[in-house]
Amino acid sequence: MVSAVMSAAEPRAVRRRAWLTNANAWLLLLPAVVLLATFTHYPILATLYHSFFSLSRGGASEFVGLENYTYMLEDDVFWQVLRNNIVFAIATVPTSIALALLMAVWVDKKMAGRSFLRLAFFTPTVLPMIAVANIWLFFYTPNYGLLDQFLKSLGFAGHNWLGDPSTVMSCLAAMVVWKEAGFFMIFYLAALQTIPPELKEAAEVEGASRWYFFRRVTLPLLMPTTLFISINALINSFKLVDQLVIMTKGGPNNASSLLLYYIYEVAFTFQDTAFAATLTVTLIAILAAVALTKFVYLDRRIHYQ
Amino acid sequence: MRQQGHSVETIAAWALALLWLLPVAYSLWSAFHPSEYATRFDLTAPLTLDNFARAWNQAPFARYYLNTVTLVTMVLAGQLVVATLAAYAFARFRFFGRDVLFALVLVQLMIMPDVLIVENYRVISALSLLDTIPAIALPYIASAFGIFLLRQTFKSVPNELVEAARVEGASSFGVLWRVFVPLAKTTYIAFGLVSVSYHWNNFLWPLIVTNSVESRPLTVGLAVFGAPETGVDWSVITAATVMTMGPLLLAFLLFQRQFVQSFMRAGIR
Amino acid sequence: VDLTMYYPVAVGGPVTKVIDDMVQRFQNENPDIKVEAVYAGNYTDTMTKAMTAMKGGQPPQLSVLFSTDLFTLMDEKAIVPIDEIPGADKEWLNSFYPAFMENGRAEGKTWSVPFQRSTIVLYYNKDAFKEAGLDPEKPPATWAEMVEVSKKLVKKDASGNVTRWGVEIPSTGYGYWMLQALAIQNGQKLMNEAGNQVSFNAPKTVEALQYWVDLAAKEGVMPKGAVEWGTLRTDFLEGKTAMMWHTTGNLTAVKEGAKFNFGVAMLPAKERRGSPTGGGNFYVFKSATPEQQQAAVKFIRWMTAPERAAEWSIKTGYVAVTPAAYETDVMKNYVKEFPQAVVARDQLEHAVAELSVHDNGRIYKIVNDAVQAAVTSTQTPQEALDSAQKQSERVLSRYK
Amino acid sequence: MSEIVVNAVSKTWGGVGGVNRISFKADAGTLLVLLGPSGCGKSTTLRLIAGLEEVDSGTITIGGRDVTHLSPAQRNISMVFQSYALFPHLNVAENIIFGLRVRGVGRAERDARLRKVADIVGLSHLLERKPSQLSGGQRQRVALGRAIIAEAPVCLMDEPLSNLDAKLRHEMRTEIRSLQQRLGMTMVYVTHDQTEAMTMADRVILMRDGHIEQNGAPHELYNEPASDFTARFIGTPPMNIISWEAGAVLGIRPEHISLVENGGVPATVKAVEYLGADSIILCDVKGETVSVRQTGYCDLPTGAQVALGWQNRHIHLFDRDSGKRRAGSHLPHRGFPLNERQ
Amino acid sequence: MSEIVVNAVSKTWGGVGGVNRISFKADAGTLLVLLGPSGCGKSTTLRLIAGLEEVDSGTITIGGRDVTHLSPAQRNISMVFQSYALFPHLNVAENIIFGLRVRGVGRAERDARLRKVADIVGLSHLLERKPSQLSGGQRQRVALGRAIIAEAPVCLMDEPLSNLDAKLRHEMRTEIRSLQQRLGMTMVYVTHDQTEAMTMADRVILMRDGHIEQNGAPHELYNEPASDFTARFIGTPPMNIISWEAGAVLGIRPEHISLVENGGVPATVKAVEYLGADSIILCDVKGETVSVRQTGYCDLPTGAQVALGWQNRHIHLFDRDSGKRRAGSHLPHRGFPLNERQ
Ligand SMILES: Nc1ncnc2c1ncn2[C@@H]1O[C@H](COP(=O)(O)OP(=O)(O)OP(=O)(O)O)[C@@H](O)[C@H]1O
Ligand SMILES: Nc1ncnc2c1ncn2[C@@H]1O[C@H](COP(=O)(O)OP(=O)(O)OP(=O)(O)O)[C@@H](O)[C@H]1O
Ligand SMILES: [Mg+2]
Ligand SMILES: [Mg+2]
Repeated sequence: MVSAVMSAAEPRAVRRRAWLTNANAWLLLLPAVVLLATFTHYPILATLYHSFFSLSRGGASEFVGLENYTYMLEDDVFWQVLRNNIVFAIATVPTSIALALLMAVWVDKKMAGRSFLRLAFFTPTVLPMIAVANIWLFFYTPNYGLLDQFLKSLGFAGHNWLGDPSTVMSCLAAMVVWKEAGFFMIFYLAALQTIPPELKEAAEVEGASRWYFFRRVTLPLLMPTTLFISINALINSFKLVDQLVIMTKGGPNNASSLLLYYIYEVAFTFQDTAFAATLTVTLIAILAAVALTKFVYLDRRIHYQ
Repeated sequence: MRQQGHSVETIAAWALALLWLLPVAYSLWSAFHPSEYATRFDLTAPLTLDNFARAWNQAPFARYYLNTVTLVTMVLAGQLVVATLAAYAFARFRFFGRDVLFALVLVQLMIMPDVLIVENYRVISALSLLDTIPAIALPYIASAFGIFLLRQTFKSVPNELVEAARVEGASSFGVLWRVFVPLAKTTYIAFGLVSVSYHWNNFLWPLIVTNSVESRPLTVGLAVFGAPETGVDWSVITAATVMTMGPLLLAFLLFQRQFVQSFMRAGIR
Repeated sequence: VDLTMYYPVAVGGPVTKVIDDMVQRFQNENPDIKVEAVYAGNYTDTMTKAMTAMKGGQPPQLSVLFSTDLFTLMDEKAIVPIDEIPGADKEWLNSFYPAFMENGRAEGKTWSVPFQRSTIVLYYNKDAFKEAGLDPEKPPATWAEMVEVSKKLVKKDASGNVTRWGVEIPSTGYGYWMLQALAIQNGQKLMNEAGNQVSFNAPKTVEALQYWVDLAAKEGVMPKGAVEWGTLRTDFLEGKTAMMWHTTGNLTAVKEGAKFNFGVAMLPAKERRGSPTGGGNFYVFKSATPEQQQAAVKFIRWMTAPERAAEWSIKTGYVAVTPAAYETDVMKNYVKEFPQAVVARDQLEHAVAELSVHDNGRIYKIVNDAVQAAVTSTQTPQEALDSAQKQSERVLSRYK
Repeated sequence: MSEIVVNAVSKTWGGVGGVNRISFKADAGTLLVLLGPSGCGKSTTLRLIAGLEEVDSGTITIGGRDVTHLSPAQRNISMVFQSYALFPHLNVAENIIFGLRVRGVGRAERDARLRKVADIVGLSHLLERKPSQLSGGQRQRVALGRAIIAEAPVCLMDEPLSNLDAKLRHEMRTEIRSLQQRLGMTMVYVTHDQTEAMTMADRVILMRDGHIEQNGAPHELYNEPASDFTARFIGTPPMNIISWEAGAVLGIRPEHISLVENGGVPATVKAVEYLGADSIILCDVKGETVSVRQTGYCDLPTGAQVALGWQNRHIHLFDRDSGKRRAGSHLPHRGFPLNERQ
Repeated sequence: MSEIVVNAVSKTWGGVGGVNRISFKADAGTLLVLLGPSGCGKSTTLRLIAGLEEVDSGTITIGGRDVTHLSPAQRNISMVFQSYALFPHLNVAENIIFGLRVRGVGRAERDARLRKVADIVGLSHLLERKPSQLSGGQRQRVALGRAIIAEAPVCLMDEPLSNLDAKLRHEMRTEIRSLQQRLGMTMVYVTHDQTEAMTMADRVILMRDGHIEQNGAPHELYNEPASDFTARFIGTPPMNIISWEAGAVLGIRPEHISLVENGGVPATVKAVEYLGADSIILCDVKGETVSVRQTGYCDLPTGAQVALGWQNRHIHLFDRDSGKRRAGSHLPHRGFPLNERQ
């Protein structure tokens, strides 16, 4: 009865309006949809597709099933590069986050020269990685590089920082931390400023020390920000390879190579796009896993609040 | 007691800040001094612009600048238009397939064009755009980040403002143009800054799709120029490096307050 | 006719300026041909660019690429044999040093023409020799001598840190090249004619690598870890090492930069003297129109004519590619006042074709990785080369 | 000319919320208040009139014209929102002329009308300011200005004063009322504040759960509440509702109860709230709380025993179940109800 | 035991704002209200007592102990903030016991006290909730719970009710007042709402521009305002202040004026506000607006001519310049002031 009334009372005008809304929305979205489809969705699917083919030098392609994947699993370089990337992520993500937090806390306070500090911490993030790599390359140059000169002035021996597989990763990680920490600081700073000052005062009245407050109130309240930054930093660590082109070319002996750089090499230097597609599928899978974790976790967080 | 803790922290903060500035300071030092001072520090060292002159003459930096500026402008303009329209649709329309479509947009947040170099290269080459500036720009024009950010901002615009504008007679597009766009100014600025610095600094993709001086942006030009094989001298390389990052660095120094604040206010989270 | 040419730079000095200048002059003489010379990075980068551009449908018409990329380019069906293009006659092709032509021939055809060719030479700091009480006119001639001399050249400061190394052999970028030199000297060829068979883990190759590794690990005359190709010249010029192995292409840059007396010598011998040739050849791309191909040949002929070859050699240090170049007056005068300039050419008689196989880029990477694994003591030479052999065979199996 | 007729209008969201077949009429040139607790459908009703929501069924006419399916822009109305909906990026002048600009009114006319309106709302000296630089009252005036510059015969207001402090609220309601009368607008005004409704309205519509509980002049609602709901909603402190004989409750307003010397209902003082002009004495009468308003300061201590008295004509009777007013109320037949129950 | 004495305390920021040599005393177990318009220094005073700001000069003692330079934690006080300052990531129970945990009170005792306090503030069933899942009143209760669990003898509150709606505010103020009395706390309570002050306080301190305007019991402030400022600040509608003979103004409350048949001051009705129990008649008397409160409905039309009368004992006289109450006020010597001026 009610529904009969409703449908009768839902005149053409209403339906026409709904149709118009749809058409309008899709028109507005058209440019974005076309571009995204062309440069994100189609390439993802094409990557998957191409990973099942082998592309011979001459240009003929042939379906090979999982052969590329078997080849990948047997490829020592792939495993090394994957391991490197994980090490790189572990070395850069927590450190830059911790530093960013420290910086943000400092800069948030009424400290002498606050805006200078903020400037100093943030500056590296606006510089091109290529430029940064050039500068740091010089730092690490054996013998007359800045680092060696400094060590020598203290009486230590010089070291071939980028030429030694045991130090090259740390060197690159240090540089990346330097470059990224200031960027994350901004997010922490923004989050810190949303914490009402009364919380601090309430805690003070209750007798909480500064450290207690930081640990029990500030840190938990910054959790969403920390999560956001971690995800970003993690993704970054999988797509930041510019420095390798300048500094090490992935060497020595792939000790500093990362997955995306390897993909670049395979695809463009070795011209083996099928294998590159296979590697890319792995990278996409990793990023998708990160994304999924994020959404699952974020969803839960939304329920908290 | 409390005071002392503060001053220890202040010193630590300053030490870290100076350490953070060291690489930049060093590059300026070596760029502005003759090459024999590249590794020796001496306050009496003479200042010189010679390194810049040499770098400028050894590679077509003027052209690189032009390319980078064109690129950055093209990307930003495209992104703003595309993201504004898309964000408006997402924020204000209920239409068939909205949530699925939005999820598809978010995919790009995680899997950025930077990762899809191989297939994107094929696409660009299929479009016969290789070695052009649009080729560098195109994959980034639809920015999921921009759409997401603007959608958030648009959603935070009070419904009342929209309704007020409608009562006053504004059309759908009028509402976008007169209400949403001006209100999202901070977001536009923040996004603009991120975008400009990202694309000014972007490297791998331009390296892949450009071959010639006519399309190479600064970063690629610098990498080609400063490749260690050529053994160009450090001072000249740092001069070129300083030239590459100079405009951005300068802009940042001049506008750092706005830069940082618009970042924070846009609530990029 | 418009031509695009990619070329690499792997050595110091204002090489791009030299090329631009020569191209300009060519255009002045041939107003109907326009050449756009694009500097595309090092050899690998340039090859990458050329291949990528070709796949993208916009290949250059000619390029300077590794002479050794021949098989890869043939597999890709990217190039045409030069001798099939009108304008490239036998006489001209025979005017080059045969050693340089080796890499350019396959399947009975000549596919490329040498341009910036080199061998590896030993640069040494005469002043350091004197300081160490060595005869500056007697560079080491054998492996054993090199170790011996190096040991004397090593200098340490008060706290025992080395301030000058005896010798440095670069292990990044072109590690395979250096390894090949050592292997040749040890009497071992690294590949077959067909470019589908390699012998990386042959005992003599392993021995060669072991010698290299020992220079750092056992003898302590070379720094540990990877030695950077790009910065090695600077090290030498800064006096951080008394000797280096490097391409002769760097000669002019070293000459310009050295504030001390230096000498150039052939590489020392084990079983024999020897160095692989190296460097780049001109290739003409298949996709070019017949007019473009002919114009390209015209350009190549102009670039390799004796006067230009001499000029090129003087301005960079690369070996002039034809004997005729050394008969020009400029060259004669130059050699008279700078005799180091002919060492690399003289070494040609001991020279061997550079390692050239199918899928060259990948094989180079595999060998480079093995070299780096060994010099950084990640693996023993045997392990490293075994693995390199295994990987290479896997890659090359497609080409048998 | 510009009367508003709402006829059997319904609007729900999937069957919940909204309003259900409501009908009423706002006479031209009068101020009609929609009053009711939160969620009763006041805003929905107003937005239906404005065209910001689409009706499910029913019709709406403004000045005799059926506007049921027209867009807001076509209805020739103006509207003031709860938070004023000022455009933060525009200054006062630009805010006021926003609609004129959208509709392409010429510059000269725009300026002339702006000057006049700015004068009316007293903002002539603030035209350059941004909304963020204005006080609450000034913002409210800008919103008013924007509403009246359109010269629309109908003005709709959704709780326009709820963001202001008490003092300002008091001033502004006088101002709005006099403006409405001066310009002869038909105004529909939404509020949940009964004081506002009582002081401003020509007619009050009290809503509850999507329907109209009572529709009448303010004193009608106060003096003859149609239900115990109305009785409790109108008046501060609210009417005391005391359970009485089976099936009915009895209502009596605090101001109609007095402390009597002899006779009366015995009660215990629970608390006294001193308000300056009056005091409210909260008394306990057999477990039910009865508030009594007394003029001036009252220093009865908590726990004091008092006796309460009132006149029969002040008594209201409501049905216990339906809450409806008992016909021929004012309790005729029994003298002193509470007394008798004892 | 826990009386608070503030003695000649000053606090400014670079010479502006803050408070200037204020002194007062809050007796143990009483509720003292700091009342005043925005920016007068109420919060500053409270924060000085709490130790959240450092005094420039003067001393503060709590329960006889000089706390002037102690940290907030050492002062043994509890505090409720305007925005409640609940920790959003902690649930209700954790919020309430935050202080106990900081001070390392053992688990068993913590739980016992939590149970008791949760009972008192009526939150026992919500202990697991996060603040964001609570209504405004419930949040307010959590803040109260956190303040009382400390069992500090002194509780400070800064406008704790200003974020609540009118009805809830009314309930909460009764609740807070009874809690304060039950637990025997000394409470200092900041508000700018005079109704809140009047209904809750044992003693009200009215502040203005950083100094104390008047300090007294609520009915003292109402009946004997020390200045025209106090007179206007206390009471709704506020006292009518009419210019009188040279050097003085005359104040009379709306509820003390009546419409008289003959004699009286002639006036013109400008508007009538009907409030149900009363009506406020706004009259124009020689260009000044005088409001008159009348019981019940008043249907005088705008423009009607009426005559106003009052009794002399209800008249207040203030100095025009200083605003101070004239000594021996209540206007002795002249019969009917306004009349006489005609
Ligand atoms: N867009 C909507 N979608 C779903 N339900 C809605 C919507 N708008 C209003 N409602 C529901 O309709 C009912 C009436 O809402 P309305 O906003 O008209 O109330 P109101 O009387 O204005 O209340 P308040 O005084 O709180 O503003 C409420 O139950 C509300 O939840
Ligand atoms: N931290 C501060 N720095 C500078 N001035 C301040 C500071 N805190 C308060 N003031 C100034 O001191 C004066 C009193 O402020 P206070 O907060 O005590 O007012 P208030 O009576 O609580 O007002 P409100 O009712 O608006 O809360 C104001 O003029 C204010 O601007
Ligand atoms: Mg509403
Ligand atoms: Mg305050």
